Amino acid sequence: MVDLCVQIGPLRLKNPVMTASGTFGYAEEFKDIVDLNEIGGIVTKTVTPNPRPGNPPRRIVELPGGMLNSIGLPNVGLENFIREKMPFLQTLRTEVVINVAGTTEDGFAECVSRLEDVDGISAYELNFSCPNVNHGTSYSTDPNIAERITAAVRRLTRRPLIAKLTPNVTSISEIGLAVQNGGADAVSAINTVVGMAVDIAARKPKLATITGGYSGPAVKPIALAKVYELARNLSIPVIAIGGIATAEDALEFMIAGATAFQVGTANFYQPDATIKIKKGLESYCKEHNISRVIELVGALP
Amino acid sequence: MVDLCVQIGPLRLKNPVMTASGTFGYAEEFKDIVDLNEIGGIVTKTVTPNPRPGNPPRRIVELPGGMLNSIGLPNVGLENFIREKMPFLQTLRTEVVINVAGTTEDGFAECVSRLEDVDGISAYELNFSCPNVNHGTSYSTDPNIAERITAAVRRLTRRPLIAKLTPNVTSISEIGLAVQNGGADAVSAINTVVGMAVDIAARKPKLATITGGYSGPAVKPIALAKVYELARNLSIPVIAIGGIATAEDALEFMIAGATAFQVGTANFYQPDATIKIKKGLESYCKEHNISRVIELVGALP
Amino acid sequence: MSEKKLFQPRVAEVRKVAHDIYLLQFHQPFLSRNARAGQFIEIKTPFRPDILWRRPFSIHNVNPDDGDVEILFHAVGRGTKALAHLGPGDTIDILGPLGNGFHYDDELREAVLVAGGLGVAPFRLLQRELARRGVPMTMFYGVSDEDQFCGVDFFDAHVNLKLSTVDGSRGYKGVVTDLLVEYLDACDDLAHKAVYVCGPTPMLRRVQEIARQYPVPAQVSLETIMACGFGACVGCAVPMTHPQPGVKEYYLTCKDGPVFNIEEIVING
Amino acid sequence: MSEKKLFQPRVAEVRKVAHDIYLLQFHQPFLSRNARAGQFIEIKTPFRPDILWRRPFSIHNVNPDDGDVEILFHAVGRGTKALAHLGPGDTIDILGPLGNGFHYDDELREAVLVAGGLGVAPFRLLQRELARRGVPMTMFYGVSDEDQFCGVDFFDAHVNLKLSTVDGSRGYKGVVTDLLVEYLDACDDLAHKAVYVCGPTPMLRRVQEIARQYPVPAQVSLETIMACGFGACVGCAVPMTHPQPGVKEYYLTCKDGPVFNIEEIVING
Ligand SMILES: Cc1cc2nc3c(=O)[nH]c(=O)nc-3n(C[C@H](O)[C@H](O)[C@H](O)COP(=O)(O)OP(=O)(O)OC[C@H]3O[C@@H](n4cnc5c(N)ncnc54)[C@H](O)[C@@H]3O)c2cc1C
Ligand SMILES: Cc1cc2nc3c(=O)[nH]c(=O)nc-3n(C[C@H](O)[C@H](O)[C@H](O)COP(=O)(O)OP(=O)(O)OC[C@H]3O[C@@H](n4cnc5c(N)ncnc54)[C@H](O)[C@@H]3O)c2cc1C
Ligand SMILES: Cc1cc2nc3c(=O)[nH]c(=O)nc-3n(C[C@H](O)[C@H](O)[C@H](O)COP(=O)(O)O)c2cc1C
Ligand SMILES: Cc1cc2nc3c(=O)[nH]c(=O)nc-3n(C[C@H](O)[C@H](O)[C@H](O)COP(=O)(O)O)c2cc1C
Ligand code: FES
Ligand code: FES
Repeated sequence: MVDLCVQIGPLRLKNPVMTASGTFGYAEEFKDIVDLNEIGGIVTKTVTPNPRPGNPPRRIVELPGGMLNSIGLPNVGLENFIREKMPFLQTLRTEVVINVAGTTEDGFAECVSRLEDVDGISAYELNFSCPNVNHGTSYSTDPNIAERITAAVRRLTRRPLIAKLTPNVTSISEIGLAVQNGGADAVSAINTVVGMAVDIAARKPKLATITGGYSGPAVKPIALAKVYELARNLSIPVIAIGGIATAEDALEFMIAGATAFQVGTANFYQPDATIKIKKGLESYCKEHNISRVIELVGALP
Repeated sequence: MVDLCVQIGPLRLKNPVMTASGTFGYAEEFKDIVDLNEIGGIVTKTVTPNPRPGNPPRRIVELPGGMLNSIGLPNVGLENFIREKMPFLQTLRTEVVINVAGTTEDGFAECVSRLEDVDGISAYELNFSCPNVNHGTSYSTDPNIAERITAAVRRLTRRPLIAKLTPNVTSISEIGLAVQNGGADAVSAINTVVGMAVDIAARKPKLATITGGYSGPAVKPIALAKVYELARNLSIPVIAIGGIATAEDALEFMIAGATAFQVGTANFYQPDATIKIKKGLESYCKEHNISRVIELVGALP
Repeated sequence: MSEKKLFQPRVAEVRKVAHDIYLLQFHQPFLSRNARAGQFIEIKTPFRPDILWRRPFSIHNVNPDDGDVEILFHAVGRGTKALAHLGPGDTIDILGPLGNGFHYDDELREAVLVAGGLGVAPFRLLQRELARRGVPMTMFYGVSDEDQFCGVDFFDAHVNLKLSTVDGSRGYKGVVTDLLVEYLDACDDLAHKAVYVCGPTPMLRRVQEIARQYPVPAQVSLETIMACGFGACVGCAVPMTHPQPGVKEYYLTCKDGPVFNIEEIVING
Repeated sequence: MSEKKLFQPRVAEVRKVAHDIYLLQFHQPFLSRNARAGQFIEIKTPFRPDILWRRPFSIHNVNPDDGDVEILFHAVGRGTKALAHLGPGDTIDILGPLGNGFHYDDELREAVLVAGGLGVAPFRLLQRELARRGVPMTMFYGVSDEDQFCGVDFFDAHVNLKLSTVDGSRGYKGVVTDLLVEYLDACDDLAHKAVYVCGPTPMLRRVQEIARQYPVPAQVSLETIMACGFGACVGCAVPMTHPQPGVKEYYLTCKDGPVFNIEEIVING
């Protein structure tokens, strides 16, 4: 038996396989297809204090090896989320991570403060990669704002806190160190990479919002470099995200320094990807006589 | 007849098809395969003041839709370049752009100053995306250093000056505006995206330098977003680079705002890609009744 | 509604049935028993790791007795052209049944089916479900050129069928919505009638106008780009005619649809 | 050396000749006339847009009379497995001839060929070129298991051939370099002899030691990862035994090689 347990700060996962926010709905969409309790941790789609309708179509573009999205964080808002989505999540026997964002700096704290009253939440993930706040300074790219938000939320909760980082910055470890200072228990990276596609027949952008977020296998090399950089420079655990579709992909990230990982875009086209990856991870460990999966973490020579 | 002429500041190209530095050698490598004079402009592999042996192998990794490289700017050094490589380049009836870099801030000026004595050079491209200088502050990511270097070179030459930008920054237009201020006639973007790959059997990085530069079709969406951002924010022309392998790719970039473009990784696996793209561009224009290719530039509604 | 599942059936047959149009048949008893008209499946293109997303296709026909399922598809792009090359024994990876399917008013007395081009795909199963309810059907089926018609003999035998072609090569020369207007004009009474429509966007827009004008209830089976097909990506948004601004402004085609009351959605593009 | 060109010949045949080993034949008169032993071609894998780089293969054999060219390859990965599935009439996109090829000393009196596994690929043409020069050949050819031998009858008819297998299933039981040592030991005089070697890295390292020890000149046909095959990517660097530190420390396998004097390069990995 391989021990797949990993520890993300105070959060213990039965295995390192998590789902990436916004790619697994509120888990219920997948219940017919996968045994949700087999997954190490489920991260829900970003919830914001107020409902958001999301962006106008066209919201998604398929590319070779990846996709673009500009979904725009549609969600029913915090109160409806608690009422409509939490009851199902509370039935799960796995760790449930609620991903939150504010459209203002205070929005993060607002969400977490309200969710403190709600049971069945194992951790929070702060989505530091959405629309701009503070007159154009974005909290995804400014280490000071990121640290301030993290610290504000930290004061409100003893639950584990994961800060989700954008790759669209000069130095991801600068932001990582800032949220570590702010009290984050872990970082997760990467969110989507800014990208664009043009319809040459219509001579206009394919997405209604012109640019969007690039994800899927094509971003894996970029994510690996970012995860490696974070793992080297931070003292808190790193949760890898970006193009993970197979156990081999996941192994690359663990070897590069990730303690756990999230499966994103792959859920759309391979809805049982999480389970397949978990099995593949187990087989690799068996074949290589690795009794505890954490032995792999950061195994670069 | 379609007019394929484009103007990059003071530099007139007979067509917008250029080659990307480091992917077309010193042109001679391609002379058996393509009629070099049919190409709009040839950018040579980066030359540095002194010879460089380059990085130890393994230097390249193939990925789905792209590749990683950590070549390390091997070159024979400025004097040998002038002696060994320039004579062939001087025989060409197309625009020859010499790409230069310094391993110190002064290295750029040193190259350009010496090359001013050499005939047959249509423009310089400053490669702002290589190893670190100034105790870790990199001139590829610091707008002040980029502006200073550009201004120093500008004082030395009346030849057109192209600043080649890295995508690995929070704001590429901030760097773009800096080099525009420094006197650049155009910017070219993108250089490679930082990436990594792990060998899960050996549990070590595939590249000897651990991380490297990601290029090829997979980076096209990223390059498109950067080129669009530059074209919107700068007043000097933008030369697009990144994953261009077909005329359709090139058209996406021109519609997004590029005045010309460079073909990189595609030269390796499709050595006549430049010529095919030129022909495809011509056909598209004919089909769509476009008499001058520049009508396409920035044609987003 | 039935649970969606992943299946890996083998292809029984891929048969060319019209110009660039293919019928793909496979054996999948669960789907064949549980799929309803207007629902769809998502197929992962085999042998093409470079094609990321599954592709959505309406359930064209099922045979619950022998467990067979059919989809009818137009080879338009990379995925569908690759599907056209599959042969007996190739394994396909499918997800379904997905979406809501058509609904039927208990009071329904006559159904008017309007199909444009490959929009005919869900109508074979729709015909079966309406027939089971004893609802008489009139069907208008239009294409550009007669070599694009599929299943005309079948429909002719089971419904009151009128064909149209843009080039006049068969049936009425013109667009199929002209036939619908003519028909509705000739009806004394539109009560307990309903229109079912599937086809290209301009046609849907026209049917929306017509349905408002008469008025007559109409259900549309809509197509949008889809990354997942089951509500996970939130990419298949379609604007609501009556949004709650700032709160809820879009339906999801894959989950709230693909069948909508035509007055509820904004048909763009 | 001859110009390199792009060609799009049709496959004449892909034939399985040993365990996982295939012979691919096509008609290309220019290549067949101009390619020299040790040179190679780069093939773009057809039908696989997801495989970016061309794949390098030694010229195995040419027939200048009828214009045919052959490569011998091991189906090890995505590209080579796809090539194994090609059939007559499929078009391949190739670039060549590339690289320097073997060289021959005018004084050469005997050639000793050492092939490990698929390292035998360039030796068919090498045999022809040496035979044309009237140079007698001894060849040591080793594989792991006898089902990996290719062209043994041909070589047996034309050179003094000694086989070895690691599992002892045919010929000497052990590694092929043992045969080389035994042979060199038995020679009175190594003047005007030369070793030609191609095979897996550990074998090359051993031959390098042996060549130093006796000493005997040896040429190695080297394989490295290649993105282009013609000097454009500078990715196929191989360390020089005698570098100019900080100036020139590497050769390019595709341009300076793939054939090197074995004492000039550092054999790693
Ligand atoms: C619910 C639903 C049911 C459908 N049922 C059928 C059916 O029964 N038979 C049939 O032939 N087709 C049907 N379609 C359309 C079918 O999914 C597309 O034709 C297919 O995805 C195109 O894939 P491709 O790889 O061949 O084309 P691509 O190479 O991906 O693109 C070719 C063209 O098809 C368009 N396209 C791509 N995806 C879609 C999509 N999801 N919907 C509409 N257009 C698209 C592209 O914009 C492009 O113009 C249905 C679509 C939906 C959403
Ligand atoms: C000059 C030269 C001549 C060659 N001649 C022959 C020949 O005649 N017959 C033959 O079967 N093979 C030959 N090779 C090796 C052949 O090119 C590789 O086996 C092939 O590229 C693997 O492609 P793939 O897509 O099947 O494997 P991949 O899926 O790309 O990789 C499978 C394995 O092959 C290794 N590999 C990939 N590329 C190369 C490469 N360029 N060289 C060595 N290993 C590689 C990978 O590291 C990996 O371990 C030659 C290589 C070179 C450089
Ligand atoms: C359609 C889509 C919607 C997403 N929505 C969210 C979201 O609501 N919140 C968030 O933090 N990340 C969101 N992401 C980002 C993913 O969680 C993930 O960070 C990114 O897609 C990279 O991983 P991947 O390549 O595995 O998809 C979304 C990604 C996609 C593709
Ligand atoms: C192998 C390789 C070597 C390169 N060498 C250089 C170089 O010497 N100087 C430079 O400015 N850019 C260099 N580049 C970057 C390319 O010029 C180009 O900016 C980048 O590859 C993106 O374009 P592409 O996706 O078309 O390859 C190199 C790229 C590759 C792949
Ligand atoms: S297609 Fe993904 S939510 Fe509808
Ligand atoms: S393979 Fe590109 S330089 Fe040798």
